[in-house]
Amino acid sequence: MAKMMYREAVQNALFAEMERDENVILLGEDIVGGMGTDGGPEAIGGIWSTSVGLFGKFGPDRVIDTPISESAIIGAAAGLALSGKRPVAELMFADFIGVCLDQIWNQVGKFRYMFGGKTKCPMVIRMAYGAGFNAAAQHSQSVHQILTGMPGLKVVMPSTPADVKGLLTQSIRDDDPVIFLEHKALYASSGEVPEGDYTIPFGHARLARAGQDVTIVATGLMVGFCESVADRLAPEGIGCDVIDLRTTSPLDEEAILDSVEVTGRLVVVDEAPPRCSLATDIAALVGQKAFASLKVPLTMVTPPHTPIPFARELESAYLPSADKIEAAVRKIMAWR
Amino acid sequence: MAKMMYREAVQNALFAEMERDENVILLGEDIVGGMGTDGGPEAIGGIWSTSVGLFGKFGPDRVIDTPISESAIIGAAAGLALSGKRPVAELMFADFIGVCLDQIWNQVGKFRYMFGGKTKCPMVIRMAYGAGFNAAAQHSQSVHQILTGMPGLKVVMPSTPADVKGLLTQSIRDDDPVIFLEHKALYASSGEVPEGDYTIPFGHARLARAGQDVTIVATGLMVGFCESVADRLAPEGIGCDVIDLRTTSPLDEEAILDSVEVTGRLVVVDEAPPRCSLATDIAALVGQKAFASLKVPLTMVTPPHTPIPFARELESAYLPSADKIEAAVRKIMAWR
Amino acid sequence: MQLSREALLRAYRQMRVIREFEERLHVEIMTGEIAGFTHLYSGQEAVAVGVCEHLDHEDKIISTHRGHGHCLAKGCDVGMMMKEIWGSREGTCKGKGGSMHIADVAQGMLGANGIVGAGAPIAVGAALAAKLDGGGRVSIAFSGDGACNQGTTFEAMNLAVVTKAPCIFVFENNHYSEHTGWKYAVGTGSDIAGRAEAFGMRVWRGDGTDFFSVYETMRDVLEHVRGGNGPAAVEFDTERFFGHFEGDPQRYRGKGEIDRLRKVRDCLTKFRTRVTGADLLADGDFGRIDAEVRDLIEKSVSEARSAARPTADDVLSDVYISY
Amino acid sequence: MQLSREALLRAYRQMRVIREFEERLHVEIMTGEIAGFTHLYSGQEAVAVGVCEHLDHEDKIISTHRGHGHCLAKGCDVGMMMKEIWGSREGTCKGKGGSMHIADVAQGMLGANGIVGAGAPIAVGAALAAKLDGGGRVSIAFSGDGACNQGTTFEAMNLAVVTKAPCIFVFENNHYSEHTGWKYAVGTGSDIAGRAEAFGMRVWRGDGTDFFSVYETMRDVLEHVRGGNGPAAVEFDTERFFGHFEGDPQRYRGKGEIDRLRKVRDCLTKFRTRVTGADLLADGDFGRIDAEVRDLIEKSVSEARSAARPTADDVLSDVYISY
Ligand SMILES: Cc1ncc(C[n+]2csc(CCOP(=O)(O)OP(=O)(O)O)c2C)c(N)n1
Ligand SMILES: Cc1ncc(C[n+]2csc(CCOP(=O)(O)OP(=O)(O)O)c2C)c(N)n1
Ligand SMILES: [Mg+2]
Ligand SMILES: [Mg+2]
Repeated sequence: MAKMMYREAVQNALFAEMERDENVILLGEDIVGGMGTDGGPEAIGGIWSTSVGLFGKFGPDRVIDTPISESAIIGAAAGLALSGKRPVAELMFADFIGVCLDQIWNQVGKFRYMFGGKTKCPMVIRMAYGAGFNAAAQHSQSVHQILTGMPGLKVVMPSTPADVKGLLTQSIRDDDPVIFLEHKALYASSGEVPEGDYTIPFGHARLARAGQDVTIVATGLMVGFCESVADRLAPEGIGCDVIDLRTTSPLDEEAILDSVEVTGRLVVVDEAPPRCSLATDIAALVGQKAFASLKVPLTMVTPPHTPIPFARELESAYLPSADKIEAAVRKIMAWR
Repeated sequence: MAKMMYREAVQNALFAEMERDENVILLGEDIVGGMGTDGGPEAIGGIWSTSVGLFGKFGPDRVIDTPISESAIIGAAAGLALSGKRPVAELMFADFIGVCLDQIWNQVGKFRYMFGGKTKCPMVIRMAYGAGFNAAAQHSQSVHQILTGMPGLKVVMPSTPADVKGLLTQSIRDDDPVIFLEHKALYASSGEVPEGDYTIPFGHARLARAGQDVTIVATGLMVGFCESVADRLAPEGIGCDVIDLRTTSPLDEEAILDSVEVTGRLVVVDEAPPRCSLATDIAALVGQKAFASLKVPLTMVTPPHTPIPFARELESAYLPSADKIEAAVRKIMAWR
Repeated sequence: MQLSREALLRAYRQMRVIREFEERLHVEIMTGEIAGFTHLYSGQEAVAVGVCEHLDHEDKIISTHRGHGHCLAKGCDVGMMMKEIWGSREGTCKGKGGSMHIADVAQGMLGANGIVGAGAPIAVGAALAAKLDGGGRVSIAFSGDGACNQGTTFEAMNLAVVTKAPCIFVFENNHYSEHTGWKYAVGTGSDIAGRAEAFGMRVWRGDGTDFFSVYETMRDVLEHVRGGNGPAAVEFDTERFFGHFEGDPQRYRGKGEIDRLRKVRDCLTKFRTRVTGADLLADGDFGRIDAEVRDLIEKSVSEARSAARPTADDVLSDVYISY
Repeated sequence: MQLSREALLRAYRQMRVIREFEERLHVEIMTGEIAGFTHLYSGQEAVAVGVCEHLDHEDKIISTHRGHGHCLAKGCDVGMMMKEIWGSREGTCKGKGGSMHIADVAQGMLGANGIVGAGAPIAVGAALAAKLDGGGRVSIAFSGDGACNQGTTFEAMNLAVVTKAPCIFVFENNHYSEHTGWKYAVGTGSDIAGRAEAFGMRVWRGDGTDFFSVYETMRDVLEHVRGGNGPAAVEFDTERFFGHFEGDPQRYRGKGEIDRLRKVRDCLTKFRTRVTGADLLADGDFGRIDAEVRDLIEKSVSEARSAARPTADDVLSDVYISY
């Protein structure tokens, strides 16, 4: 085990996979930094410092800095993947899927199906998502709900450095296109990461806390909030199963349903806006497939149906928090 | 009352609003047709024939044919709207939001909020959506789930010619940005349309059929399927409330919840893929707010989690149908 | 003209296959048997063939909604393509893609594409792969005079220049994007290549109704690009003999335009005139090929008509490799 | 140089306000009091002011993530902007937008914008509105040397040419997009205007560290565009004195680069030298303005610091006009 930051785990997995397989190619804006400047290349190694040292080690053919043109970046990654490479494209901010969604949605996600299963498109699109930096409406969004809804894509949302390592390694080795969502506010968090080579299979949730009374389902930054709620409530005898989904597509339905069958209570915590979201997805799953076990109404803790505001007070009011989650749990524990 | 086709109702509403308000401006690809050709302008009037005659009547400054560049089209509409006009942009196929989503999502939908409520952006983005033409994975999609999830946008899905007229008129007069989704397979359908000027307010569902046993919620093409299921089941004494949402954002929560309080049974029918969808949205709403009334599991009838296939057999197997809806209703009527 | 007899026969045959394929579809579509939207390539054969005759399966191409010609020229199987268009389970894409999504990645054909402008960025990626692998392979993006206005096409050109990707942007100017004239939609009036040149690459122009013009132009382009000089662009002036899609009333055409084009801008006639004029092939050669191709297409249609249909279960496969 | 004394004083003052605003923010941001990402405009003042001094509130501009300079030059209120950056409820956007989203549509300022390349298409729409209304109004899209590679910018240029929209694309080449040099990212090497020209419009070039160069260039550009000749583009060569965003370690800069730029490429110094050299304004004039501006900024900061904070309820308003 080694203690490292979430962002280091990203770099670590990229480094190891690039060393292991020469077909792994990175591309994105400023993933090198300093191209065409007097300071020279490798000035930054990605604005999240997730590709530091990779250009120096693997050179300009495998670590490709690009102009600002996200459609071209994702398209180029798709072309590389169709040609036998394993590209890892970085979008910098998840909010930028708006300028390249066609390539993600209508191209990459559909090649295999449209072409009758005769090809594969093994590529990873990494992007930083989430609020917490007062970066306002265009640089703080969660987009997993949009991408999870798109058949043909896999969607990964690690919440710990160890999961970053195992899931990113799996993403790169996976033969399907994978969206890899890194939460900005987790980059500087640290944790133990197993040494050496390991992968975490997709579609297997992690039980972050175990309890018998309420099932709490979350991803990314929200997982930590839920864990602290579980820890707060445990002394009172309220037991929370905190399920960290790890991947939203594929989804570990079994973990959720098994838990709700025991608890009879569901709280879904989601950082995305509330409509047509992962929160509604999980709630609907449970309302369809574990209805008979349900003791109380389905419960969602999400931001309101608004864009993300800038000011500190507004952003905190907007985001789910441990307090809001706690209140939701208490409310359903008191139901009827 | 006049009998007209759904597509004629679009043209009719556009014509009337353009005549009424000189600030209404249309733009899009081939909405005129024949620009820069020997055959000359107005060769087509929109590939769905929804702008026939408008160029001739209102001229090139108000009916603007554009190159293939959807981001520029939506952006230009946004700039027109911020400058006091009321643009109506046409995207031709809803699937093309992939190449211009940023303008819809991060610009148009957020101006008012980001700018602290000091401006408005009154514009309509019309697009043809939906399957039924064997147009395969990139020309058949439903996108309301993506856009409904985006705060700042309103989303309208008319199912009849009369609703097209009233809702499109409202959309053009509305001061917020509106996504207006026209189902391809309904363009040639006809129905009675009231004469003259009328609007249908947003957020008010239409009760297409009334019944006491099951609440069926649907939009667009699906509404007709649900109506026929209601008609099939009525003689057996199974009464269906068929709720045509008309707008998915704002959503008429009350109509849905009131109905489920009576029926205790919900079937949501949705043409979009099943994950993070409008179907899950409605199901989650009911599971949260009408839980105590629910007698049976929440039920969704949707396509599978796959892209849309081409061949006739495959597309029919993919799409919800009256038979599948009927089976779903029968299943919950027989539950326990 | 330094082409061997075999090469000439092959080029003619390739163009004739495309023509026959498309003309036959035009007829079949009217019967209502074929589903979906179909965009025919008749009139532009010289471009697809003049380009692809220089390539083998290790070179990549990516196409557009008007993809049949590129697919055939790049070596996709005629019978399987016809079956695909008929929606058969035995088609190139098992009936899941249809006319707009025919692909054969093993042949270096990265797919027809329903989204205008989507191909160019993908071609840049394939070119980057070729560059990594060495060996002088190239990747070619076919685009129309409409697609050349899409932001993705511009981005792709810039990225190719920046990364010195061996990518060739082939613009087929058939003068229409759907129902709109290129003089209106391309801001530079009649100049698509000139705009590409300003992105920082060498450009060429050729007559897209003349196989020899295309073929010879592409020889130079390919020499340049295979030689490691980065991307290039070519504009071929060509003609579309049918409507934008099957069913297009074509009110935007000038009076008698199509008749005139069929008379003076038909690449097959031009080829034949030139080649017989130079005594390289004889009438009998053409007659033989024409008959052979007619049989081939006839056979492909009758087989497509009776080929196995997909079943409901097929909807669910091929979304993921593992899930 | 035909500017009146008043105009010169005003121009200098505008540039000084921007400089002081930004230099002060640079200091304040280090204390951690200000939230979010902030991109400073110091070094480029001559562009914003040299352009906007020709405009009034009926002309429109749209800006970028680096928006403070454009906002100030176009007449946004200094105090309200500072409050916005501080996240106050009394700010330009009630604390909802922050640095990257300051807008004042009534002033013709259509907003800073966090998405690179998003502004250009919107500017085309504003230009179309101006064209409809008659009266020779224009709309201006500010873009950087990075944004000029984004597909949306290219699409906007083509659409403007096709629709003859009175739109001006002002490219501020400060040589960096984030941490990347423009020579790398712009495929045409050092030529942004040349590429714009190939889209079919007239282009100009100017020195973006020299107010007079910008001002005079823009006089010609505006005469052309207000005269109904369609769009135009201008490239101004300029400099960014701070990092891409506040916090940028700037390892990509050459040794001593910023010191050198501050010495030889400072638009304020250049202005002062030229204007005093020509005996148009005296040292006292500058001193007075400098002091006045320092006070103005001081006051705006102290007011921003104590201005009303938004409350949780404010999250919910301003999403829709009616819902
Ligand atoms: C992004 C996108 N916008 C619009 C369309 C609709 N469309 C399909 S083909 C076409 C015209 C393309 O013109 P061109 O590039 O000249 O190709 P051609 O049809 O002449 O082969 C249009 C507008 C589309 N498929 N995708
Ligand atoms: C679509 C999009 N891609 C990337 C970014 C991240 N980003 C913000 S500013 C910037 C560089 C912009 O460079 P330039 O246009 O030269 O403007 P400057 O920063 O020099 O003012 C980048 C890459 C973004 N905000 N939006
Ligand atoms: Mg064309
Ligand atoms: Mg720059």
